[in-house]
Amino acid sequence: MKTANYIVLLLFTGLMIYASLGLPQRGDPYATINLDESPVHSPGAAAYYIRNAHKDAHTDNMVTVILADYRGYDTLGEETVIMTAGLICFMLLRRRKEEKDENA
Amino acid sequence: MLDFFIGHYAYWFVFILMAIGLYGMTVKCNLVKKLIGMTIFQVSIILFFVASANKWGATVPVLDHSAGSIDPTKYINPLPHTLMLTAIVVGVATLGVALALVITIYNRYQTLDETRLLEHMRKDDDSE
Amino acid sequence: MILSNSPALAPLSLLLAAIVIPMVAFRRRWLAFPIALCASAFATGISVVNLVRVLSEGVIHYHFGGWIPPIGIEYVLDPLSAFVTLVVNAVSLLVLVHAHRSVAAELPDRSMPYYAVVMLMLTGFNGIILTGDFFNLYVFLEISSLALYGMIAVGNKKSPVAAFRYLIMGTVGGSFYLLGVGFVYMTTGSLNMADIAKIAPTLYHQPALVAALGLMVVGLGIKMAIFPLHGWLPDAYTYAPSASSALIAPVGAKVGVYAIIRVIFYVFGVDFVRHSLPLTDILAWLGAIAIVYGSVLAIAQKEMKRMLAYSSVAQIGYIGLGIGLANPYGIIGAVLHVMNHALMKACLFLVAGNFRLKLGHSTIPRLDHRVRKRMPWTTAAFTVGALSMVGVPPTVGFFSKWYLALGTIQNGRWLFLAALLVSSLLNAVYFFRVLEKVYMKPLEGDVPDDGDTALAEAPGSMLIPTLVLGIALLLLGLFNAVIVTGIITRIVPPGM
Amino acid sequence: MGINTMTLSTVPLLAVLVSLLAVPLILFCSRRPNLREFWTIGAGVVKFGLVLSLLPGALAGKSVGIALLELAPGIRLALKADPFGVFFAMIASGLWIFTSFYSIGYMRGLGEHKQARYFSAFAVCLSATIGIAFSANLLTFILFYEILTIATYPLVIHKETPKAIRAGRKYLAYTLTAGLFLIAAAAVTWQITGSLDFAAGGIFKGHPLAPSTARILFFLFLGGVGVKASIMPLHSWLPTAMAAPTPVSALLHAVAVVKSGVFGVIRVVGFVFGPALMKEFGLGRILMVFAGFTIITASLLALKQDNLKRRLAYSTVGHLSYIVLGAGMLTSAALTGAMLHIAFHATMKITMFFVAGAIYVNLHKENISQLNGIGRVMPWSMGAFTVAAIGLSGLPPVNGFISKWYLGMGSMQADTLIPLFILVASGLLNAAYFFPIVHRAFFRRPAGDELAGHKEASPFMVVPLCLTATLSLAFGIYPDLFFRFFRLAAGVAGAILGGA
Amino acid sequence: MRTHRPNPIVSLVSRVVSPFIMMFALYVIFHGHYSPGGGFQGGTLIAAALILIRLAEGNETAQLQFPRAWATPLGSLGVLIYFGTGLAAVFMGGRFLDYSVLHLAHHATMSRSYGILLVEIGVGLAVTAILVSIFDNLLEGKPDA
Repeated sequence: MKTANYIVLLLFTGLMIYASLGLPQRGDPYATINLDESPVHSPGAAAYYIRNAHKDAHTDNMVTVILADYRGYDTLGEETVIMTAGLICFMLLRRRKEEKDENA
Repeated sequence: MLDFFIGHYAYWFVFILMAIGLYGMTVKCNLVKKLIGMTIFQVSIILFFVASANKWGATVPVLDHSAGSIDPTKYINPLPHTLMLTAIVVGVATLGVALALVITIYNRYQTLDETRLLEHMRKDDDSE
Repeated sequence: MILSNSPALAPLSLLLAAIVIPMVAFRRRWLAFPIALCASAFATGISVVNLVRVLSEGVIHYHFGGWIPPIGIEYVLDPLSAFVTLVVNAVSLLVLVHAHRSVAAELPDRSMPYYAVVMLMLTGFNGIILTGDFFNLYVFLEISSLALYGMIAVGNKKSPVAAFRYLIMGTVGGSFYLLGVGFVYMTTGSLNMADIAKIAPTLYHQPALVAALGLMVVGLGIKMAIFPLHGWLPDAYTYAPSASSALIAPVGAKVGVYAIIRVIFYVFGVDFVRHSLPLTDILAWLGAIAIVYGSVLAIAQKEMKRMLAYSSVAQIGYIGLGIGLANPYGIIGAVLHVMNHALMKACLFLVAGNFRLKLGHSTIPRLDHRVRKRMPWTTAAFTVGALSMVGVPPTVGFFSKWYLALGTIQNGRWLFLAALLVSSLLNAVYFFRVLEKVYMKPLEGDVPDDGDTALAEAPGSMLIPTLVLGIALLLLGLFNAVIVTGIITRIVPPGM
Repeated sequence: MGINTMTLSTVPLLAVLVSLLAVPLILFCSRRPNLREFWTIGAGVVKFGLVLSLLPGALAGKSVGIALLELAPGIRLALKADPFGVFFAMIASGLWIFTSFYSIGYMRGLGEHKQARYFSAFAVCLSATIGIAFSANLLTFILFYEILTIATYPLVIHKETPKAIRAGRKYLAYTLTAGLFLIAAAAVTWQITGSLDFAAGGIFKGHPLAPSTARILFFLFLGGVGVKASIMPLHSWLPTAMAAPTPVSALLHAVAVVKSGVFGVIRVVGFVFGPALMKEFGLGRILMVFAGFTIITASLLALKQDNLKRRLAYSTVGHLSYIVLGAGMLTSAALTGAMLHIAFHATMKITMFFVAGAIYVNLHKENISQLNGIGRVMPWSMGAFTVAAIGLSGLPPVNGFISKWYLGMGSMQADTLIPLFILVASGLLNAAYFFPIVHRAFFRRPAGDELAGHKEASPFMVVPLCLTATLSLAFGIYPDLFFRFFRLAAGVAGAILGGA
Repeated sequence: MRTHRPNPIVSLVSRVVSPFIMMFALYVIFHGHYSPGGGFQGGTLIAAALILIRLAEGNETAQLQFPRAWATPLGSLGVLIYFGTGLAAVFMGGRFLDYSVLHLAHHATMSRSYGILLVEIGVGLAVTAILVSIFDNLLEGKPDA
């Protein structure tokens, strides 16, 4: 069983490394992700953010702008995630004076 | 060849880290060790994204007014960082829930060893 | 204003409920359920509106913060997403009505956080279905997954272990998906699905993109519980409180199904998949194996919820098979079965819940003819659900099988056809086993009809949803052509 | 003929629904037996009336029907009363009335339990049978076929003894599998032709088929309808299912279920494949081989049964294959004979089952070896039995002779003599396993005085069985008597072959 | 934690340090527009300060500083601030989370900037409260067994 696990893991690593051969040069300013236009001429998001963050939201920190404005909905979702975690811990572990064990 | 290596080795380390994390999650029997593996796994993915954001000769994505006109090549790609902020929080949340579960499990079975847990559960199933 | 924002309103209303419940109901816990119910009902109404709008106006895009993609995040309402949201919300609404009593019975002092978590789960589902952005999908996937772990973990003594194992597998799945998103982003430079759908065809055989596809499908496959990745499902469904299993089983895995359909057929596209990986064939085979495997194991189970869990594995196999066939009939069958299976499983799990409330157990060997005398309507609903699972016309179960069969024949895959047909025999075996017990005197010796054969039917709040689902199984079966021609044929993806 | 070209009429729909509507009434009145039975009988009479009202049109060779909602894109839930359907519907609904009366006597005589469930399931079965008779396309046919399967199950397991439940399991295993075969076959048909509407001359008319495909498809269909038609080796559920109460055996295993099977066979032969195709690929011959084998084997097996109902069951198996044989020969006379045998075998066999049931209720005897001298106690019943026995052995003046005669003529037309020999041989065998019973009944002394003090069974049972017996005789003397069965059958045969 | 012995050094240091941590946290939140930082980072820091007191002073004292009962409602409040900002945009006739229509300032871009600030505050609040509540629950948590 364990050996099978190791083999699977090695296989996985190998495949990932093979896949990574297709990735663009790391740090290349002219890689696809950094261009102003994607191959099909839709605007490249990253470049757009860098250019327009200050113009759009009068905020120097691009990360903040993306986080809270351009992709604000993600951030809301992730607030929700952490709230979920809080509620679940509350639900699982909270101790109440009047609580009695119903299943144990 | 060399610059190809320089351009990709970071990813390879990430993948090795990932394999270590997966090893922890799949092979280890102790639930807490599984969680450690899980954390390593998530962190490796975060590193993967952050590594991809790099640009040679660029600076942090905070606008530098002294630089004058904005040149995208002068700032590293801010998007992966943003995404990873989210991913980090997700990881934290998952870890919190996982720890809550671990505590509950320990309180009920007085063990964190998966094989023994399964034995206990089977016993309960038979007793039912 | 409502109309212009309607695409986003379903998840937002549910989220609002999830936020408000802990604040309002922290002291007055009785408030939690009404709030949740209202939100769910509102979401259902909105999804009806959305469906109507889509069918009349065509695809609708909703840009959050007014940023056009790929700069910002968008919600995409096309027939597929509108249809699936409606199914998810409507079924969940019915189950929620049913859940009130069983929550009060099984989790008396946890109701407040429980309903909040339920709302969060539904938020996650709606978000996953509606979003047009890969990373946003990940976020909502995690919301729903966390909520699921919580809902499972509050069950009986063993449930935390089941939840923990689900958490480990689920996290692997989510992380795989995220890694896939990373590959996609680094090769295409975009996170927007429509955008990627345009870019991907220019990148056949780009190993990174192929890897991305594989990783995403594996990750989502874990959430969908397709055969080799189904390990978490039986324990989770069995040990969870009956309210949770009734809420999760019908729609939980379907969201993964939906995401896989999205990724394979709408983002990467059939051609890309055909050129790069034998992915559809693999899915079809796994589906066929899952059908047989799940049905066989279901026969071996004593506990009804566990039996239903394994039959879920089999039913998800049907859907996987339909997707894997990658022809119009297959897709129609798969999408139709998403709805049908949601209805059937909801009906059957509600029945199990009623048994648990009234008999205190849902163990098959302990059922006998007194059950029918005590709960005639519940058993009737169970009968309809069982016949539908077996695939007897005119129940819904027959028609999804019909389309899937047509799909297999169109591809000339006789083996898959055989798997489909054999599985419905196996279903017959394990459902008629229960029906015999419920409708007939026990074979060994006559049990005297003692006092508890008096009518003791489940309370209305639980009975009505059960019956509604039972009737829906028949009516939607008869009128399925309306759904198929009206909605599902319009979502057959491009390129097939 | 397509659904669109037929004249619209809701009568077929009503004929299907009427007994379905009776179900809630029956369940509702489960506390008041008389009212409950009234609903049953009423539904039966109304249904028969509706079917009769379709007779003239059928005789004129016209079809009426109605297309309801769409089941799947391009496939509607459509009912069409073509002559063949009317023919079958008339037999089923007509005999239902007798059976209802008989069941009342039987169930009350034995004080059976759960009579409400029994009668409602009965009604559903009838609806399904009429639906099968009138279904205009394959999917509708499958729909009612499956409903019939499911609705029969509660009747088979009615006694809820372990034996009955095992029988029920076997029954389900066989029939559900058959349903799956049928579904698969229908799906393939739809893929090839894009249509599932029954049409004289066959659905495949004008769709070239590879011989291998045609044969596979034919065997799929045969597996589907052959189980209910209990063609060997798919027959073994039928004798087991005799664990059911006798009226059930009578109606469902002499009329509704098995006859839906043979009805299906003829539908497949005549309206799905069409005579041309059958001949082209020699499918008819395959059918005849199976049928001939079944006839002989079943008759031989019947010889060694001591349990009366099991012997009747095996003789049923044999006689069903007469019909299949006729369908296989594909000549006008043979088809006419087959049709007639559907009707005539029903009248005769139902008489016999009634008698068996009467004996069981009256004397609690099931085995032939116990029937010594029973004729003196129950002269009417045994007289009727004798009539039926004569008929089933194919001797004049009972109607069995007529159908067999036409089958024989059919085999002449098909210029092969083998079917004829088979028929003659099985006739002898029939005589060999029926007349001993008659002989025991009338000419053997009863052992001891066990029969002393027993009288004829209750009129509820005796009257129906005498009526069916007289019916058999009447048809034997003048087959075209009441309902112009003969003309109808001939017309259908013509239609099937004319379509080729 | 339940058997807590007061230790003067630990308590003194933590009491002295935690206000500064909070101050820095507020800086991180409110200066997030002009330097790396923002709601999460700041919220986490505040949570760290609170948890530090909980560790050093034991629960009883810490409850005076930040009662456990507050945590869940406050967390929801934080999310509600974020959600409300988005919803306000809807009511002002924009898309969800479109701060430019909020008229927080004369200029749309400034309005966005303030909107971002508002959101970040909500994030900070939520993260603080929920991290503390998770800590408390893990610490106190005595499940039903």
